[in-house]
This record gives sequence, C-alpha cells and structure tokens, in this order.
Amino acid sequence: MSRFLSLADAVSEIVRDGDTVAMEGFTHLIPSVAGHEIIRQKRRDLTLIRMTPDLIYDQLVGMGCAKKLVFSWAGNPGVGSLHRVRDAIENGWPGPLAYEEHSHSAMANAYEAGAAGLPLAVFRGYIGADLPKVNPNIKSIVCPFTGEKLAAIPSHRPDVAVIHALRADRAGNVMLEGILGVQKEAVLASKRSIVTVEEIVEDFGPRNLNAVILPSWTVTAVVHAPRGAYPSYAQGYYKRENSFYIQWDKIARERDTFLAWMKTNVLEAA
Amino acid sequence: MSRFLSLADAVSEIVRDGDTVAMEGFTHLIPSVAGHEIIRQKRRDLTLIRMTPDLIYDQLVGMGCAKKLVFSWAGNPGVGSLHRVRDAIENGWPGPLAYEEHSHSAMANAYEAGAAGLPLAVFRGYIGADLPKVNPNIKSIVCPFTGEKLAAIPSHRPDVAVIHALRADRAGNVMLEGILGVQKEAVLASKRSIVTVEEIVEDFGPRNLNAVILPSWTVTAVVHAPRGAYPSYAQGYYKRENSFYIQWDKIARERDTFLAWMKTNVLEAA
Amino acid sequence: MVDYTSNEMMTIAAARALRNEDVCFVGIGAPSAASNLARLTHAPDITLIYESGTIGTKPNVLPLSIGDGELCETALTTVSVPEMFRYWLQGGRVTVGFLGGAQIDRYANLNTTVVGPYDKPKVRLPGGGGAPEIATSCGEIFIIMAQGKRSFVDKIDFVTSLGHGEGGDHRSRLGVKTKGPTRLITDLCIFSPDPQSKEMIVVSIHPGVTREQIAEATGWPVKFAASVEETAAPTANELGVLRDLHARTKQAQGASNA
Amino acid sequence: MVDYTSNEMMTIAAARALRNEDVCFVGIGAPSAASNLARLTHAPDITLIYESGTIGTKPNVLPLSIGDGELCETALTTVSVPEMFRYWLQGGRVTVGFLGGAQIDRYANLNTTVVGPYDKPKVRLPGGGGAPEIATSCGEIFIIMAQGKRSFVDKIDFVTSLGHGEGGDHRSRLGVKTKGPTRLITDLCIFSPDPQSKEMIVVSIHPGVTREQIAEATGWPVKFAASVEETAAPTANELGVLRDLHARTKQAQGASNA
Repeated sequence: MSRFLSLADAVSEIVRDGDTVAMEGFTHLIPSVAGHEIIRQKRRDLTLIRMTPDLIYDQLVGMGCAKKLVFSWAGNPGVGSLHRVRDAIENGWPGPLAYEEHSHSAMANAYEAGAAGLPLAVFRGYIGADLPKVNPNIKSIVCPFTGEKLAAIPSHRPDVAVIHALRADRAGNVMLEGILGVQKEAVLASKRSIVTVEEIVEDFGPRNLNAVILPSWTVTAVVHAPRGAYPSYAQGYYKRENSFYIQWDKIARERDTFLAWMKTNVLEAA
Repeated sequence: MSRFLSLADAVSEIVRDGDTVAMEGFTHLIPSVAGHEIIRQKRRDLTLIRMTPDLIYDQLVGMGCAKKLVFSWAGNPGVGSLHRVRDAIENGWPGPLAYEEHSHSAMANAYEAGAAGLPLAVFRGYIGADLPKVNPNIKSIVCPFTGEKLAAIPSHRPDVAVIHALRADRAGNVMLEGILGVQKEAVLASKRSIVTVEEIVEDFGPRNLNAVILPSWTVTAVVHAPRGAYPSYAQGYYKRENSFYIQWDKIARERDTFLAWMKTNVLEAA
Repeated sequence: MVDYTSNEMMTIAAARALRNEDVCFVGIGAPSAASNLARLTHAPDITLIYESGTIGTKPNVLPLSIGDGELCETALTTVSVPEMFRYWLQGGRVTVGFLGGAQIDRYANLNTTVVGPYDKPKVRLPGGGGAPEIATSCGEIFIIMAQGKRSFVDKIDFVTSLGHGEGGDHRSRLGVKTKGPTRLITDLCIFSPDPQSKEMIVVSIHPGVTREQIAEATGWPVKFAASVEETAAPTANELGVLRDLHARTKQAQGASNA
Repeated sequence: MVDYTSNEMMTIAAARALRNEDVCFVGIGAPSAASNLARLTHAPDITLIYESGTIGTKPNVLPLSIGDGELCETALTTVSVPEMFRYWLQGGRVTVGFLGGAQIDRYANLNTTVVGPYDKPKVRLPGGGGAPEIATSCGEIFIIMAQGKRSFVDKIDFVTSLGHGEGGDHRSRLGVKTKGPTRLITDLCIFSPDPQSKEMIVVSIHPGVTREQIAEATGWPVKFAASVEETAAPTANELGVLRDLHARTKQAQGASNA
C-alpha cells in the first residue's frame, strides 16, 4: 500500500545515494518539483535514466547529483541544447558524467520489459546505425523461427521511479490521463517509487473502465504537489510553460547564471 | 480506411477458404453473429486461432469450417466441455481437427508480438510443463545479458481478425471499453479485419484521452450488428446470457441436437 | 455448531489462508468463492485479479465466467489481456495464485490437459489456460480440489502446470524463484509440502474426517505431518457470508436474461 | 507572384509530397509545419502521429515539443510510448516518417549524435531519439534540411540513422524491407535517390536557385538527374495557410502562461 508522505520525507526515505533513478514524463507530467527536492537533499552518484533528460536532468546534472546518464534524446525540446548536460559530457563540469545512449524505441522497450519482469527487451532496431558500436549493452538475439536477428538490450529495473500524476484517491491509487509516456512502466519496473500528484480526491468517481490507474500497492509513496510538473504541464490543470523552456536556454548556458538561478529558485525555495 | 459493409458482404469479401482466422473477445464482445455468417457461407479449411474457443468455435468446428485449432483453453466457461471441439479431436467428427495448444500467456504474447510486427514472442513460461514436449512451436531463446532461458513462440499473424466492438463513428473508427481481451492486438496483427459493432454514432464525443480506439485505417470493414456478441455481452448494452451457456451444454452434447439447433438458429436465420 | 457441507468447509479453509495484503490471481469456481469470502470477512483490502484483466475487482455476485461484466464494473481498472499476463502476472506482482485440476500428484503437479496420451486422448480436457505461468509466477500457489482416487493419482498423464516437480529442490533447479504450491485444500483436509522432500503431506484434518478416509481418497500412500491439527469448523459468520454470496449469485444468474 | 522565403519553399515542397491517405510520423519543427500544412490544404484526411503517443492529431497551432497538450487534446486517441514504438512504428503502420539532422551524406545517412569522436565529442548533439527505428520502420522517409557545406558532408561523424547505407542494395542486404529516404527537401532543391546507386541526386530545383548555388552548398560532388524540374512556386493559398499557422502558433506560445 502506498503511503502519503511529504515531498521531503518521501525523497529522504526512498532515494538513496548511488541509486539508479528513473524520473519519467514524456513532455507531459515531468516530476519537476521532486527533482528539486532531490537536489536540495544533495543526493550523489545517481544513475539517472530518462528518455528525454529535459530541464529536470539538466538541473540534477548541473548540481552534481549524477554519475551516469542513460538516455535517448538529450535536448531542450524545440529550443536546442541542454547546456548543463553538454558541459558535463564535454568538459566534465561539475564532475565527470558517464553516459549510456539508446534510441527511444530501445528505452521504451526496456521499460516495458522491466515492467513485465523480463531481463531483456527484444525489438527490431538499430539496423545500420552506429550506436551498437559504442554501447556494449546493445546485443542481439536470433529468432528461432525465422532466423531474423533482432536487437536486445537489458530491461530497465531502476531502484526508484519518480513520476508526476494527475490525481490520487484516498486509498493511494494513482490516475494518469493524456500523454502517458512510459510512467506506468517505469513505476512497475522499479523497486520503489514516488508519485507526486496535482490533487488528492475522495475517490475517482465515474470513469472509463480502462482508465490508466496504478493501484496503491504498486506505489511506495504518494506526495501532494500541486503544479509539481511545472514548467511541464498537467492535462486539465495547467499548460506547458513553453516560454520558460526558451528562457532556460539562457539561464543554463553559463555556469554562474545557472548556479544563481538554482540558488534562488531551488535551494532557497523549499 | 475501413468501409461500412453488410455482414454478408464483409464475410464474403474478407474471409476465404483456407485462411487463418482469429475471432477474439475474452468472454466480453465475442463476435458471435460474424461466426454464424462464416458458417452460413460455408467457409472451409480455416485455421482458427482463439485463446478460449468458447461456443463460437464449438459451432464453427461442429459445422466443419475448421481444419486446425490454435488455442489455450477449450472449455465452456463455468459449465464444462466444448462437446463439438471434443468430438472433433477425440472422434474426428465431422472431420479431423488438427490442433496447436498454448498457454494463455503464450497466446496473449503471440498476439502482442504480432501487433508489434515481430516474428516471435518472448516470455517467461512453460517452465516444468509438458506442453513444449508436444508442441514443436514452443522453443526458447537465451538472454545474452543474464543467460536466462526464456520461452519463444511464433507471433500470431492471422490473415483475418474478426472482433465485435461497442461503437464505430461515421469515419469508421472503432471504440472498445471494458474487458478488452486481445482484440486490439488481433486486429493489428492481422492482414485484414472485420469489426462488428453494437452502434454507429456520429462521433465519439467527449471521452477519456486514452480511450481504446482502433483508427479507421487499421480496419478493413465495419459492420453494424446490434447484439452481435450474444450470448456473450457488450458492456453498457446487454448482459452475458449465462443461462444460454448452460443450455449449450445440452444442445451441443449430441450431434443431432447440435445440427438441429444450427439449422433453425443459424442456417435458416439469416 | 452449525451444519455445513464438506464443500463449504473446503471453500472456507481456502478463504482463511488469504491475508488482507494479498494480491490474488483468481480462477472461476471454488477459488472465486474463497477469495471473495475472504474479502467479505477477514481480508477487506485484499486485491483480486482475474485473468480477463480486471484489477481490484469487488464483485457482488460470483462470476460464471472469468470475464463477466460484474468483474469489470466493480474493478479499480481493467487492462488488456497481454498487459495482464506481462505486467501483472509475469511482472511478479501476484502473491497468491489459485489452481485446480483434473489430476494432481503428490508433488502437486497438475493436469488439466488430457486423460490418456496427448495425441490419442481418452478425455480431452479444456487445457492449461493461464495455469502454466500462474504456477511459476505467483509468490505461492493454493490448490483447491475435492479429493478422490481418480484425481489424486500416483502419476498424472500430463504436467499442465509445475508443482514441486520431482520434489526436493526441483523448482529451484529449473530456475523458478517462487514457492509453488504451499497449500492443497480439499474437502477432507489441508496438505502442505514437506520442507525437504516437498511431497504434499496432511497438516490439518477437517472436523469429523478420519485418516482412513483421507488415505482412501488418495492415489498414493498419503503421509501425515508429525503434528496434525484439526481444522476449525466454519463459523456461523463464515457460513452466512458464503451462503449469502451463493444465493445472490444464483438469483443474479437466473435473472441474467432480464 | 507572391514573395516567400526559402524556408517557406522548403516546408511547402515537403507538404506537397504528402498524400491524403498517408500515415505520417511527425517530428518537431519543419516536419510538423509541413505535415500540418498538408492536412490544412490538399490532404485533409492525413493521419498525423507524434512519438509522444498521439494518433490522428489535428493541432490548431504547431507544438513546441513533441508532447504538447494540444496534440493530445485534438487526437483521435493517445497511447503509451511503449505501445507507440511497438504497435504503431515497429508494427509497420506508418507510411511516411520525417527525419532531419545536423549532418547528412550523399546516401542520406544522418547524424544527430555527435560532432567529432563519440568518446571525445567536439559537439555533443541531442542524440537519435526515435530516428534509428523511424529510419527503418516507416514505408519511406522524407528528410527536410536547410542546405549547407557544414551539414551536407562527404562523411558524417556518426551514423545515427540509416539512409541508403553505402548505397546500392545495402538496405536490403541489412534485411530492411522499407524504402528509406525517397526525398530530401532543402531550401534550394529536392533530391531523390538514383534508382541504382541510391545516391541522392537533385530532381527539382526551387525557383530562382542555380545549380552552382546547390553545388556550393553540398559537401560532395552533387549530381543532377537527367531531367531536372523546376519546383512550382508556393501558391498564395499554401503561403496563406502556412503563415496563418505560424501566426496562430506564435500567439499561442506567447500566451501559454495564461
């Protein structure tokens, strides 16, 4: 059964130094405020998995929380680079950052396989591409029926998944709607999980019989965190702050403007 | 784009002698009237795939439409045997029936893999079970990361999928809700498809953003067939006629009562 | 003491074995009655999952099929069948799975496939359905079966689902990490695996049943634990709730044409 | 004739290549503008899919990201990202995929990963995202890229996604059954693969552009088809619809704080 915790307590109890952490949300429902709390609590040596590192991992990497990044597209969507991620990779600032790179298809399949309790994901991928030459975790299997060679990568089995969802009910069940990304899979693939939510409701009420719901017993902690996805968005609650993504390009471009912004808006803004 | 056809035209055009046909519906939304039309049109030598053959395949097998059955649980749910399927397997009446047997997990994975365009399904299954000894289509692969041996079976790629759904809109998009079974996967895994629906609506109107919908361009023909799942049910339209499942046991137990029932209720009831 | 049937005793003994925090993969028939009885008595928060995809279902009446509308309408949510088997069963999220069968051996291997040779069956049974993977994916397995020499046999004709295999550490030698059958609940008694040999041995005998009756109904030389308990008789509350459930079910099924 | 920019010409040329019956896997930027322009002009029934899971989306404004709420709210439905990549892309249901990149070679292999060596990057680019599998799973690939010697190079630093490989039958030797890049649409011209060598050759030149300008902007000795067409200039309607779309988008993004 999930427990209702404060954000500080949830991060303190569930995210540990050295953990492999998947903070997911595909443009929609990015767990931004949970990321800020991890930064405030100064977690170190995290292996951060995420399809699209986005601003949230730019901040975690820039603040020195990560030792490794596992990703498939590391940009500021529609804007340009993630300057802090690039600075870490290209210049080792604030510390060296190892990275393991996949395609979106591979990452999505690796979460799916993790949720399904399998050790590997099998898909048709990477044909003629160079990534298998530089990522030793990309291997293959041969179909025993057709002889076709298919790509195989290890499934994702993070220590912790952190996601943001629309609503929880009083029993701690969690509901998502809209762009779902890989969040359900990330939670089901992980040993522990934190779900921040926009709203806690008495019960979900009338709903589609196939509504996307994570039962309470699949989640470790539920945290009430309104606007917890900002500058990403929560369907039906608030819109994506596209202008902030554009501003971030300027904030993160230089180390000192980045650090100043983090100090004011994250470290001193608990 | 799907076309709206009469049931007779849809079956006549889309289901051919010798085809591999998957008529799915997991207790809910079983395409019963479509099955009757296939019987009336005297299709022969079909390879029939279905997780739970149920009454629909008992009728098709008993009327001599099938040469092979691919299945995972061949019973009358909560009642007992499928007498026509048993008579075919045990006594070769009305003709010999080859069969290929899997587990539910294997069948569900084989549809999923078919929808995903893969040649095989990989799952953790059949450990210590005898089915791999008698079904040569159950093989294995070895995970290149962990060395674990996992079950592998060919994906399902039927010629035709036949399903029953709740609603279609005027554009020929199809909506399901409730117990979904493997219907979406069966349609996506097949070359052609027939979808019978309870109702045709102008448009679907307000709905869950993740409603289960098969776009028009994934379906070959949509057929308006109210009560098309009876004695199975359509969520929100009518209930499962449990008493008919119990009656069927008596009807199908003997060849002559079965043939008489089919004559009156199917052959002469177009 | 209240009067009860041996079938009621079996269902109630199975219900008692379930815990409030269990996530239970339920089959039709006795498992469905037992797990809903548990939910309506000592385990109100138990999570019931049916293989049709319904998660956290709370049926008011027992389903005839694994996919009755009642299961879906009272569920927290319903997922597709591929998702059910991949994320929920294979994903290792189920703590207890129920199985039964036409034949069982002393290591609780089950046959629901065929009597006689596979290629020339004497009786063609429905087949495995979900059983082969339920048997290895769930944390533990409870088996409910009425006892008799035709079903409790020395050697089953076909291993539909793995119990303890040939006994001992056979499951772990096959790479299986789950416990397998921990209880076999019959109309006469309760079996549990011997910690070493994994043979199912009698650990509790239902009131009024003798060891001779049990031996008589078992197709192998049945063993008894060093200390065998007497199963507590059904309480008035257990019986009342179970009978109400069956009465509601009967009424609803008669009325399903409406 | 109406005035237009070379960028508008590029988008419009790409839009024209789309058919009403296409199922199109759209990326952010020029592909999104082109496919929505097609939808708002000659291809009203085109199906647009974004990798965030939105199927049959009809955005009123162009999204800044691949997962803007606008895409979901106007979609027929939205599926999870694993389902998108498994059932819809890998399932072979997409007829046209759009790609672009930082570098392209004469066989339309693309690099969006890194400039310089992979382990010691001069410039670390965002990476492949969906591209490696889009390149091989879609029926055909349209590439939109502004032309220039820094991006149209003799040899790309990293093959993020396969085009025609080393040319000739290389794709089919790799077991790939899809066509790969059939059009490369730039701000100067349109390339298509030579039927034999699969080298991308110029088949249509935008109005007012010279062969010299094209050669100048290409990092390999560019070839021209035996008969090269002149791309039809944008019509007033195409330009009007495209500019309206951009104007609505600009207004909406300014207002996204509201």
